[in-house]
Amino acid sequence: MAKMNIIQALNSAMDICMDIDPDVLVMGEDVGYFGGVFRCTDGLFKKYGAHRALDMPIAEGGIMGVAIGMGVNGLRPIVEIQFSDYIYPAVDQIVSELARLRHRSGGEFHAPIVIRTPCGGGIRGGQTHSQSPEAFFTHACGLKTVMPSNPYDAKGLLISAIESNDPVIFFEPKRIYNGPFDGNHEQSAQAWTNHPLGEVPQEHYRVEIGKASVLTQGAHVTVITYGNMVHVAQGAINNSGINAELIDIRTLIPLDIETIKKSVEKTGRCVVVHEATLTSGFGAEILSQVQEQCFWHLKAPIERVTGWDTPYPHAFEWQYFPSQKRITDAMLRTLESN
Amino acid sequence: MAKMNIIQALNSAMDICMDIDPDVLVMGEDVGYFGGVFRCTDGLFKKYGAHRALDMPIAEGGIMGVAIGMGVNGLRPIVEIQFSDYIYPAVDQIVSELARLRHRSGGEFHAPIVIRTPCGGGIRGGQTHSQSPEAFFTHACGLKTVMPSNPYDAKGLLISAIESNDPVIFFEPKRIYNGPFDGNHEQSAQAWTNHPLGEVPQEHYRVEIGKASVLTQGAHVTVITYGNMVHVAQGAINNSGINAELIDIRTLIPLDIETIKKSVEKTGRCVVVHEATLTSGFGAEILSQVQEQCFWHLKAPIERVTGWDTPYPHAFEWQYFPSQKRITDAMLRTLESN
Amino acid sequence: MPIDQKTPRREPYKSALFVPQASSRPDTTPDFSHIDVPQPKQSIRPDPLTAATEMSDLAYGLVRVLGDDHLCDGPWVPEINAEQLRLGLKHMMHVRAFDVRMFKMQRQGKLSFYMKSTGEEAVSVAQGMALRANDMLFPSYRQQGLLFVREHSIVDLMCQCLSNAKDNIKGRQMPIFYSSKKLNYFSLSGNLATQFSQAVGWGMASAYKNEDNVAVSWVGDGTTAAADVYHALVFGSTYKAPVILNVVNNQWAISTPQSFASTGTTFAARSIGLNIPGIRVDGNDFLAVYAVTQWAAERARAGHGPTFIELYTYRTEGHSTSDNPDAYRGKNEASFWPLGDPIDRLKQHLIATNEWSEEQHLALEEELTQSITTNWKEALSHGSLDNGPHWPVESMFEDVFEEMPAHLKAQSQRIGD
Amino acid sequence: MPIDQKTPRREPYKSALFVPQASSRPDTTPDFSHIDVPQPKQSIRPDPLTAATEMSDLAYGLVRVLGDDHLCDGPWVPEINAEQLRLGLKHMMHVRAFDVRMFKMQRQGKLSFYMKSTGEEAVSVAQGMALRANDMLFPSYRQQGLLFVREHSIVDLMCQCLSNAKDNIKGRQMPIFYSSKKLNYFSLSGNLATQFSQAVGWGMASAYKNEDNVAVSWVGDGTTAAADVYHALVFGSTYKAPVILNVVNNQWAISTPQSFASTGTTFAARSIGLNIPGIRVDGNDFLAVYAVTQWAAERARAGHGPTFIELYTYRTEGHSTSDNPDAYRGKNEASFWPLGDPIDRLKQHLIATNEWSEEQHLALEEELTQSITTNWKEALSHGSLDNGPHWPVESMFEDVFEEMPAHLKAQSQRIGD
Ligand SMILES: Cc1ncc(C[n+]2csc(CCOP(=O)(O)OP(=O)(O)O)c2C)c(N)n1
Ligand SMILES: Cc1ncc(C[n+]2csc(CCOP(=O)(O)OP(=O)(O)O)c2C)c(N)n1
Ligand SMILES: [Mg+2]
Ligand SMILES: [Mg+2]
Repeated sequence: MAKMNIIQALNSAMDICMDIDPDVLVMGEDVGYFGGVFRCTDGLFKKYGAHRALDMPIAEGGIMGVAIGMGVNGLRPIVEIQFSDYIYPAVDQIVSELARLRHRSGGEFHAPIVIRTPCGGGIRGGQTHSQSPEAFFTHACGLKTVMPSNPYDAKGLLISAIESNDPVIFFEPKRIYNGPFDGNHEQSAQAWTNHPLGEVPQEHYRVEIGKASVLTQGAHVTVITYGNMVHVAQGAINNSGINAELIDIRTLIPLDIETIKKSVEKTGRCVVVHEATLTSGFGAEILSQVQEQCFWHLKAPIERVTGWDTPYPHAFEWQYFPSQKRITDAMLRTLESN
Repeated sequence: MAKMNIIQALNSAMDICMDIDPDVLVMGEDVGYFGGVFRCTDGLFKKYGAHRALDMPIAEGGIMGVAIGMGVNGLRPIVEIQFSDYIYPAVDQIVSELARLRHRSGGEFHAPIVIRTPCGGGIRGGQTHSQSPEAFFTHACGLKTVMPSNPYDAKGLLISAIESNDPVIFFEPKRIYNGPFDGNHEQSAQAWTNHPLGEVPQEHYRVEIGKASVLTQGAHVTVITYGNMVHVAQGAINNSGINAELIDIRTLIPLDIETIKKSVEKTGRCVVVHEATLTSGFGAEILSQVQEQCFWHLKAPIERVTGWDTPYPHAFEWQYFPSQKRITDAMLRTLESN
Repeated sequence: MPIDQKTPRREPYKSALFVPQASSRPDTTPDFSHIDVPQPKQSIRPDPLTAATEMSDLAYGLVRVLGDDHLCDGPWVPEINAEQLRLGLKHMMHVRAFDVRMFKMQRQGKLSFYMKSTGEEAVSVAQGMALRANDMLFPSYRQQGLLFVREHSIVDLMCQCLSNAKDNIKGRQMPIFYSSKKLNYFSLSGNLATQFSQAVGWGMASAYKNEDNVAVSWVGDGTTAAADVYHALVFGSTYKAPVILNVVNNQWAISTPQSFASTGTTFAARSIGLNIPGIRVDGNDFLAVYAVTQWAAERARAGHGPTFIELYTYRTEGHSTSDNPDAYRGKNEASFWPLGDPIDRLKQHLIATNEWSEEQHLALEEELTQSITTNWKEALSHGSLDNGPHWPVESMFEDVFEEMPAHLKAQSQRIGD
Repeated sequence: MPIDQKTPRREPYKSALFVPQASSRPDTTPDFSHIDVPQPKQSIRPDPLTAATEMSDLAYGLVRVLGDDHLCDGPWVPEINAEQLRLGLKHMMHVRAFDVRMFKMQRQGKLSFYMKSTGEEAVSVAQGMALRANDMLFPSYRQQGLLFVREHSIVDLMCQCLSNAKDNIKGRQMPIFYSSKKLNYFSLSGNLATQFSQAVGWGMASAYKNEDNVAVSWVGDGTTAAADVYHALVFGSTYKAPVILNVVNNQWAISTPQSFASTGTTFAARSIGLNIPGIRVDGNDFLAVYAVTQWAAERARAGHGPTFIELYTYRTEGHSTSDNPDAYRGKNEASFWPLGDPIDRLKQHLIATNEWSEEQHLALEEELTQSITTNWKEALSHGSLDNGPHWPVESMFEDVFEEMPAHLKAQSQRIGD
């Protein structure tokens, strides 16, 4: 066991897989010599060389295209897209090619690629360093979609992703790279060192893709979320004293609806939280499945607490970033109605 | 009044706007001399010249980039993306630039562009000529998103779109270009000539963007859909004799939730239908809003009838394309439960 | 400002925008006289390891081997014997016979779609023969000849086109979207150009694993405008990937002439500025195509990176079965094409060198047509799109992921609904 | 195959992949000796209407006007008087003083972010001065000098950086993402390269409307790999759009050297194959930059289409306030840069021609620093990101659409929740 933040946990996962398997390499903008603008690939260049910690030209579409070709030729590229705000030039290669290759070729070809990309706000990054585009990819069949909320899951999930023969898009909530953040931005930053999930085994282990985790047991309302918002929701639950059950889905595709179902059937109330914009966000899919599967158990309308339907506004970060108050109010609304 | 199919109706809309306003031009792959692979711009090259019915290189990303520049310089480009399956290379320019320009510049700049693109299946086009990617764009704030289901709406909505100072993505269900299609593919193809909404005024008129239309009044269940599926749902309602209310939303963004709400509050039951894949499709957003706004009126779970979560399979087109039977079964399920 | 009936009609602008022209339209007579066709002697052949910057002339010339006398000449004459040439001729004739038959079958409603490569057969056949079996092919939809060179089962090609129970891609894609892992022929995509940068990645992996396999990809003239073509050039050159990047300039996209992509110069020239040799070759000259491809493969295997080849040819028929070329180009524009037909030119060469005869040619033509007919009957016996048998319908949910997740299992049980 | 602890560790490959090198890293000594710096006399200046194919040498040369003696020489000496040159000098010094101050303010926590253009000031100032007020600018984030040339209010620039109540873009974007419709300066985007093809569209519209305004855009060396750079070249050349497409080669992206984008040749060469003149110019030579830009503008206005200009310069400081260059390049690599500093070189030229003196220079420096200080005080008085005042919070829902639709109105009422 060691104390790790999410950056170190991800780095450890890549290091372990690269050490075992020469087919694994990391590539992207500034990931090589420099070790990534968020330092996630730090040290891999020194240890594995310029060929396996591969700096690349600034063309996300090109990076994805060559990654697919490498995957088809037996490699397991871990591609870093520097900010998920810059993933759009690669959308054609991801959606039209990577996601569909196995299906369209009748199973003959596939490309086992992991796309790592920092997402989310709370870092004063303005509209092009704060986006949460995960929902786009959940609508394109063929991509496993993952977003961890702590160092332990980050390492275990990334190892599972690297070992998966399916393409995995791995979102990293950058606001919590160095420590959990409960939305209270006036408070001084926390470190992972004091957090139980900052305890990370040094060796190889997996966290299964497709399994949610119940972080807090509760009886009156189920709060379903992922990424940054796990900690904001936890804060809201702690500070409101509401008897809520908190579920970190960890994986969007495939979604662990069974765990969600069990909880909502118990509580009869549900609040879905994410940072991404409301309309057609992944919250809509979660809400829909809960409604379809738990309708007869629902005692109140399912609520969504999300970012607003605007680009991420630099000056109004804390009015945009879903707050504990908004989550608490939503929980209370579901509890009031009968 | 004249009999028009959707192709002629769209052509008439563009012709009228080009005639009035020299800032309006059509551009895209094969739209000029040839008049478009679906003939929607037929005759405009002859009438307005090569400069205003502008053939373009095969680079959807480039087409969108130059269209935005033209829009910023005062023009109103109507861009045709030959198949919506090929819109992905343009996603960065659409989502990062077109959708956000007005907001990010504090209102200083905008680009009044219409993106016309044929979508949907039922034409034996396989996975790259049959997609319905509309949901992707509803998650990107700043794009009006439209999909007509008949010639009258097609012309009126396209004129409204061309006149709008906001960017509009205009999806054209290609299966019904030449006639309504109720999903019964063994039947010989219908023409628009015998359809009331194939009656189209020759002159300028608008259909407002953001208003749904109630096509059939009904008391027991509300069916909400758009595009191709309007006719399949109509067929299911007619053939099942279920007392259903059919709503064609026509516009996805902004969504006319008021009309939907009124209906579901009356019927207490709801089925959402679209051709696109299920997970994170626009059906999830519609379902979510209905659940949020009409929860206390719901007598049964809202159902979704959609394409499956797979690429569009050439050999299994009619098992993929939502059928009248699937819609009828869903209506019946909602009616059974109490 | 929003327009309105009330808005007064505004006068059109006197546009000063330059818009490219077509080689011909239905109301004009085709004219290719501006194309100058050099003699084989005029081409130069640098050593394959020459620096790209020292051979930019090749991008503006036209490499040819077969002269007007149908004999070989010039520095590019490849080492290939008569037997191989006869095999090449046979493959080209086979492809053409196959195309003719499949096109007819589509017209008779047996296939949902088809695309011919008529007039361009030398591209895929000569290039395919110049490569090794381990070289990975990332083709567009018009290089079916490659599959004939690699001896793909003809019946199986037909079964793919029929989406029947024997279709190796399980009815997932339209006709001609072949895939053959066994023959190192990459799964075709309907999205233009995507394979070009993928080929570069495949080549990078080959170098990374220290293997000497080359990746080869093809796009058409129109497709050169696509982003992935640039990505392939930038990444291919940056990492000196062992790839051959081909542009099949058959003069037309669908209705759009090459002038909307060529920017008024050759396509081969496009790679010069990226430090990649660009070579323009007579795409209907089997021997020239073969020679240039060998040259590029040698360069790639030696670690000197990509070669960009413009294959100068002509699309004699419609873009696809959905297309009618007479609606946008001069009638029989093909007959004005100055570089002839690849099959006829190789045939004349073999006859001129006493390696072939009209009789043999007719006999072979007949034999191939026969075999295609037999193949077709067999293929049909495995089913068709309209009448089946197909793969089991549940199979549509397979291969979305390696293992079917719960939500897809659930959906597959609801197909019947 | 999935990996596992149990999986035996497999030996790494002996990779044969080529990977580009950097000009220097912290553990090596910078070495730019391979850069040959021609004398002004050696450059040639073709007529601006010359065909692109006839001047490819320009892409491999380096246009210079200022000699080692600080005097003008060669065919590119522009018509510009001493007064304009002093103005250019002042603008460059003003930009540098502004950058220094803003950088400090970010370090003191007053700004969330900042980017300097130190060492590259000649690019935006000389080019800005060579253009007309109606020419539309599509810059990257490192051409703030353009706004000084067009006399943008300094206080307002600071207010944008502070996201305060006076920020003309309403606090919507990070510092330096300026927008000025009034000054024909296009709204900056955080997404690299997107403005390049937009500029081409703007220019096409200018030609379509038969106006003679030119669109001008800039990207960095690293950004040249992006698809939109290719789109700009393809569409710009196809329609002969009146645009000037600039690549500011300051040798570095973030930590990635230009060698990962240049493919071992010049950036200017990239346009040749697309039939667009490519010109490489000494980006730290104010007069050369001015002359080349005038040349390109004349060509564009004459309807001869785009010019692609590589401005050869050096990024002396970090990429942004988030960056520490010492972590990836040799210490003081800047001091090894052979083309000097643009401000110093223009200053020396003016002194050598008796149009300027050290005293005047110091006085101007002092005056500019003073004025910046005054401006900053005023800007702060309008508020800051941390302490406000900002625009009203509801304003974040405006400008998503021209008119706020119902769902956004509803959301704006729930902010308080
Ligand atoms: C990204 C994308 N855009 C558009 C299309 C539609 N399309 C299919 S083929 C074609 C023309 C291609 O012409 P060219 O590259 O010259 O190839 P050729 O058909 O002549 O071999 C077009 C526009 C597509 N398949 N993919
Ligand atoms: C599409 C996209 N990818 C990545 C980034 C992150 N990024 C911002 S600046 C930069 C480096 C650009 O280098 P260069 O083009 O040389 O410009 P310079 O900063 O040197 O002026 C990168 C990778 C981005 N902003 N947009
Ligand atoms: Mg072509
Ligand atoms: Mg740079």
